[in-house]
Amino acid sequence: MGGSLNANHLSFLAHGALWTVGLSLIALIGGGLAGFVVALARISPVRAVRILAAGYVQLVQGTPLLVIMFLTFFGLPPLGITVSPLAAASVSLTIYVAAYLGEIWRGCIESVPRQQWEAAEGLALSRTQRMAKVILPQAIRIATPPTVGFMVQIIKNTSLASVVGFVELARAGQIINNALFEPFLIYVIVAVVYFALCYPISRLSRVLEAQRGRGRARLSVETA
Amino acid sequence: DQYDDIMKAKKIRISTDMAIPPSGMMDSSMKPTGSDVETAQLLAKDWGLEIEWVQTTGATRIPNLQTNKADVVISTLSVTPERAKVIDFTKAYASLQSVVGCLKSAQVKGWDDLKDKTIAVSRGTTQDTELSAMKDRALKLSRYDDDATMVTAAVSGQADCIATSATIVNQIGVKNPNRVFEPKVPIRNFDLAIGVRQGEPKLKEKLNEWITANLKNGKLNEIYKKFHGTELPAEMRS
Amino acid sequence: MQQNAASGAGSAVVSLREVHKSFGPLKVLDGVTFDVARGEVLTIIGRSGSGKSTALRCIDRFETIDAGQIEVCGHKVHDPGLDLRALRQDVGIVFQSYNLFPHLTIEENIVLAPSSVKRIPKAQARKEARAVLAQVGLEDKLHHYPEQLSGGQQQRAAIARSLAMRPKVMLFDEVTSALDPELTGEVLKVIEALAQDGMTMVMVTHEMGFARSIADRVVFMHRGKVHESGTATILTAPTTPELAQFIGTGL
Amino acid sequence: MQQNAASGAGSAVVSLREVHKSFGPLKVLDGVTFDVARGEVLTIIGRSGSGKSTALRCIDRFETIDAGQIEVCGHKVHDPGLDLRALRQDVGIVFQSYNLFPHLTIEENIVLAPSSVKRIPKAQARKEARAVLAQVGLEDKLHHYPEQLSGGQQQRAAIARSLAMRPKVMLFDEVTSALDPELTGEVLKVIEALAQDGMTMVMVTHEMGFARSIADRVVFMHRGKVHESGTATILTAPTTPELAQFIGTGL
Amino acid sequence: MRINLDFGAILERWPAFLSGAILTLELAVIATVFGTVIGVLGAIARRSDNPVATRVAALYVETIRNTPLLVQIFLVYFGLASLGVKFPAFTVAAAALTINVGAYTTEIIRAGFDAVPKGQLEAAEGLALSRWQIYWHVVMLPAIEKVYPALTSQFVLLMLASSVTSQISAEELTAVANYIQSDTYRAFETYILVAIAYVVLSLVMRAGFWALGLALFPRRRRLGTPL
Ligand SMILES: Nc1ncnc2c1ncn2[C@@H]1O[C@H](COP(=O)(O)OP(=O)(O)OP(=O)(O)O)[C@@H](O)[C@H]1O
Ligand SMILES: Nc1ncnc2c1ncn2[C@@H]1O[C@H](COP(=O)(O)OP(=O)(O)OP(=O)(O)O)[C@@H](O)[C@H]1O
Ligand SMILES: [Mg+2]
Ligand SMILES: [Mg+2]
Repeated sequence: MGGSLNANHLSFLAHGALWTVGLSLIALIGGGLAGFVVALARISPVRAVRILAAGYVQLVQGTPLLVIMFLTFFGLPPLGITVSPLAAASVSLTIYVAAYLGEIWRGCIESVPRQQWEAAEGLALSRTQRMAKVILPQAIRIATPPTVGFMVQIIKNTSLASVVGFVELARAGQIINNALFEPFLIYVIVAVVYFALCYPISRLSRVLEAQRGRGRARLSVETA
Repeated sequence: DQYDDIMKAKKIRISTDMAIPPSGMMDSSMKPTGSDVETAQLLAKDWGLEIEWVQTTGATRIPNLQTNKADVVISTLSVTPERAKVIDFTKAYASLQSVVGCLKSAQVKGWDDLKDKTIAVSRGTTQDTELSAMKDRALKLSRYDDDATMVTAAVSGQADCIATSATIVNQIGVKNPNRVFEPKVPIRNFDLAIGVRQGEPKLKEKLNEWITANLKNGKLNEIYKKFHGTELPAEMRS
Repeated sequence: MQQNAASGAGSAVVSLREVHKSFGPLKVLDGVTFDVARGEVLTIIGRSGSGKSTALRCIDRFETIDAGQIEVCGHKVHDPGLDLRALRQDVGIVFQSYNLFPHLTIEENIVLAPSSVKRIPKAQARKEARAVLAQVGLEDKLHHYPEQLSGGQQQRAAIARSLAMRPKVMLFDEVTSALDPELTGEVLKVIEALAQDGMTMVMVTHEMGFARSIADRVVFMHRGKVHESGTATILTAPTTPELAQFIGTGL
Repeated sequence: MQQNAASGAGSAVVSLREVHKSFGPLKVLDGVTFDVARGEVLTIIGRSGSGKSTALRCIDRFETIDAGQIEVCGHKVHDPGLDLRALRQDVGIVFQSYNLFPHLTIEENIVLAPSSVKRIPKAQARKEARAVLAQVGLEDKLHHYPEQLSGGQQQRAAIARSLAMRPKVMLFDEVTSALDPELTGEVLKVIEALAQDGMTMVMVTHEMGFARSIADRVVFMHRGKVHESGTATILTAPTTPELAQFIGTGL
Repeated sequence: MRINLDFGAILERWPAFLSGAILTLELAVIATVFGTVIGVLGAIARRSDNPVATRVAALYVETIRNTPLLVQIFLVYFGLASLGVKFPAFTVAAAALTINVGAYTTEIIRAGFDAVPKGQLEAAEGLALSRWQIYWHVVMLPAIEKVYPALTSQFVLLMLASSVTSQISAEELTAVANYIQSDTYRAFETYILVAIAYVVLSLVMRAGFWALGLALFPRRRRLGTPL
């Protein structure tokens, strides 16, 4: 107990940060793919699919990620399914991210004006072609800020994987803090590392937005 | 049978929370250390086994055991009848001596002097349960998620007193020389035991034998003294 | 009220029979019946809000009808089991509000449907795009985005986009409303050329001059009904007082 | 090229002097000069893309100009220190694409500016809203939302919204393009009544009939310049070949 | 495997659960209300012509969004106390959550502002409305309407994230659950109940947002477009 921060602590934190990156990648790739399916299911022409997808989204969005992780990791073995911590974390993050991204993307797809759908329909484009060539390119522009906003939250939320035994960045910080009792120092270091992971993504979003934002509306009233 | 399985595998999976000093923590080279850690290492050595640490947080110690992700839990489990309905406990291998510690300068002699003081505890620990049960004493508790945060509360002045082990009370003065704490009011001692999944009588029996032997030969007392600064109660050592 | 019989339902490419359509309590189409023969140009005129756009949208199944029958190029449009894409390969529509795709250049707007629906090779589709754009006098705006075009330019680009699909029937909703006389004249030529190639066209317009010079037949809609119809001569010699009044105030 | 002198710059309510404006490499206004006297109705005609809308937008400072001077009701529009809101209280503009506020009913659209800019009490503003709506024949759509209206109805609602501010100068950008002859006639009457009340109006239009019947003066724009201008008689007796060609192809 | 679920011991403690749930809801409501205010002001600052306002707003958004909520809460609670400024845990928790969600809301509402068509702004300017009148009458509602689902989700996320305030001794739902969990060692039962409680809370919040949406966006109500 006690002592001061040394190189071992820092390498322990770095190791934790690697896990944070790994889990984030899993969450974003798995959740992104599944989220796309959820978004499409939410606007499916089949009523049953829409209702099912809506139920999924409501349920998952209402449950803390921690609980989802816990129930996947500890709740499945009694049912005869053994899961490794990595599998449990991957599955939970995918389930969770898919619900949110799916919902965000649905909103963006629906915000493309109805006339655009009609014009595409009038040209005899199939549903897939309408989606891919007319609606999605326009929806992506609207979707960039909320998607990035959520991605950044997910990077931080991977810390909940400590419940299934991962020692990622936040948990590594907690363990060191409990050895050193230096909360300010350690939590500021942890915050800086998170910032270093998240900020480039936020930046990227700005660049993308600026690129796509040709002819963007802007108030030009000069009076106050 | 769990015991046979362990012996066959030559490996024991032990679940210990590494973020609850001085029982489980990391040393300066980020190796597990602490009284529970050394107890586990002693057990493994005596039984000729290799240890596989199962990373756990406070909340997942028991589920790790129940879902067979760990063979035993050695992680400051204190025994209560409520908890004994869920897992089995061995006999006590150590005891938790806890106190209410306050500023050295504070005029605290007994429970009555704690009335309008904010007492920090670690949420869900036996100290928490014990003080929460003292409804008639009208204590002002504030609960933190772990010991480090509780200590921070005391160091920063968010709490006037803390209820924990004497070892941790002494930490505060080290962190902030302006706020030196000392033990003021003793709370009852709690037995700490090893947690075993229910329905494993052989494993429990073997562990009990091992604990009895090592209490007698003083090895468990030695570990305890090394990390907690005091000896185990005399009646345990005999 | 009078209603000229259509030129024989057999040869009709578009045929509406007693079509009814309401928006909530508002009855917009109240038993509309007319036919359009192959190669014929039909213009629909009528007051604002009389249901012209709605009738056009029903023909291309952008609105489902409450009662009646619509048949277009052999497709039963009123049938819930209709093959929508087949219908729309045969029918082109140009909307009142252009509806160009803002994220695509004019060329990409035009090439999109031929290359992805008809699977025409990109290079050829581009060549054809240039050709239809030339038809409407916009060849220099090939690589512009819709928002960089003036209103009239956008409207012509939308016409070009529909033409590129070479449909059998074209539906135009007030396509000349943003065009000046010179361009209107050009569009008129385009449409006449199309008619000569045997294309069937239905156009909603409020420009009587335009209707007069292009229409084989004129349908005057009033309160959701076909109130009067016939050759373009009805525009100079209306038989109902409503049409007389409608035209009378014109310029 | 010829250019009739304006009716004396002193009495001019709107005056443009050698106005230049480019979009990137594209020169849209290339030295435009004209005046509009109080109570005068000026129509601007010209091919699509000739800069008509741009000229109108410059007058209300929706585009800043590169060179030249614009003065409107005493406001120096080219001056960077211009009081924009004062300018816009004097000038009303109706856009080619209506731009009604989709989240407000027609009544709310109209009441918004008078009540929040001019601080007219809500009840009175509502009464006036009803009056201007009646002027354009839309009194029954008071509580509808813009998307529930047909194109022509939306266009008239946009006119009513501008009128409700009782500006000194009104700018209209192709406001009759979605109107049928009957409604065009109605709007014509509205505009004539406004002119009689002394309102100054500038309208961009591509309907020659409309220009002929309403304009005190006509400006023909061609390639970013005022190519010919004069009374409405130039529409029947053009002096430049370009104007002759422009009108000639009309219907 | 031998896990016998027995909710009896947990359900007995329903008053604790209830008070935890109420505290969670209180935190969520406070942070939602003030977070919206911050979000609107922040978005206006982000889109303003004043470079200082733009920079300050950007700095706020980036700092808050890119660092963990726990650290923010921690610094406010213990940092201020170290300087001798002590606030109750609840006050700090509510304030930290508000500051946190305000940053996300700023970004979301700014995106909504951007989505208002240029023609709308020009029409409003043409009617001589002032900058603030344009924001209030023409930009705000349509913008918020466009991003309403995103806002709803963000505030539900915030409600779920409020569990970290247990770290600074706020006795919200997760804190109560952790206490009961370690007192009884019935982790499964506790987590299942907590999951249900959070789902119920989130449905309550969504219902609230839905009702508010009906009041805010009468056009949606009249034309029956789903929110
Ligand atoms: N989606 C809708 N919901 C409710 N009413 C509608 C809808 N679409 C159109 N209407 C109403 O139906 C009537 C007919 O509309 P339509 O667009 O067919 O008129 P139109 O003849 O094309 O008029 P215009 O010449 O002005 O374009 C109008 O009164 C309009 O308000
Ligand atoms: N924001 C812009 N960026 C680039 N080019 C533009 C922009 N706005 C207009 N233009 C171009 O300027 C030219 C003049 O446009 P303007 O809208 O003034 O034409 P117009 O005379 O009103 O035509 P129409 O009768 O078709 O409405 C057009 O060639 C148009 O493509
Ligand atoms: Mg119409
Ligand atoms: Mg124009």
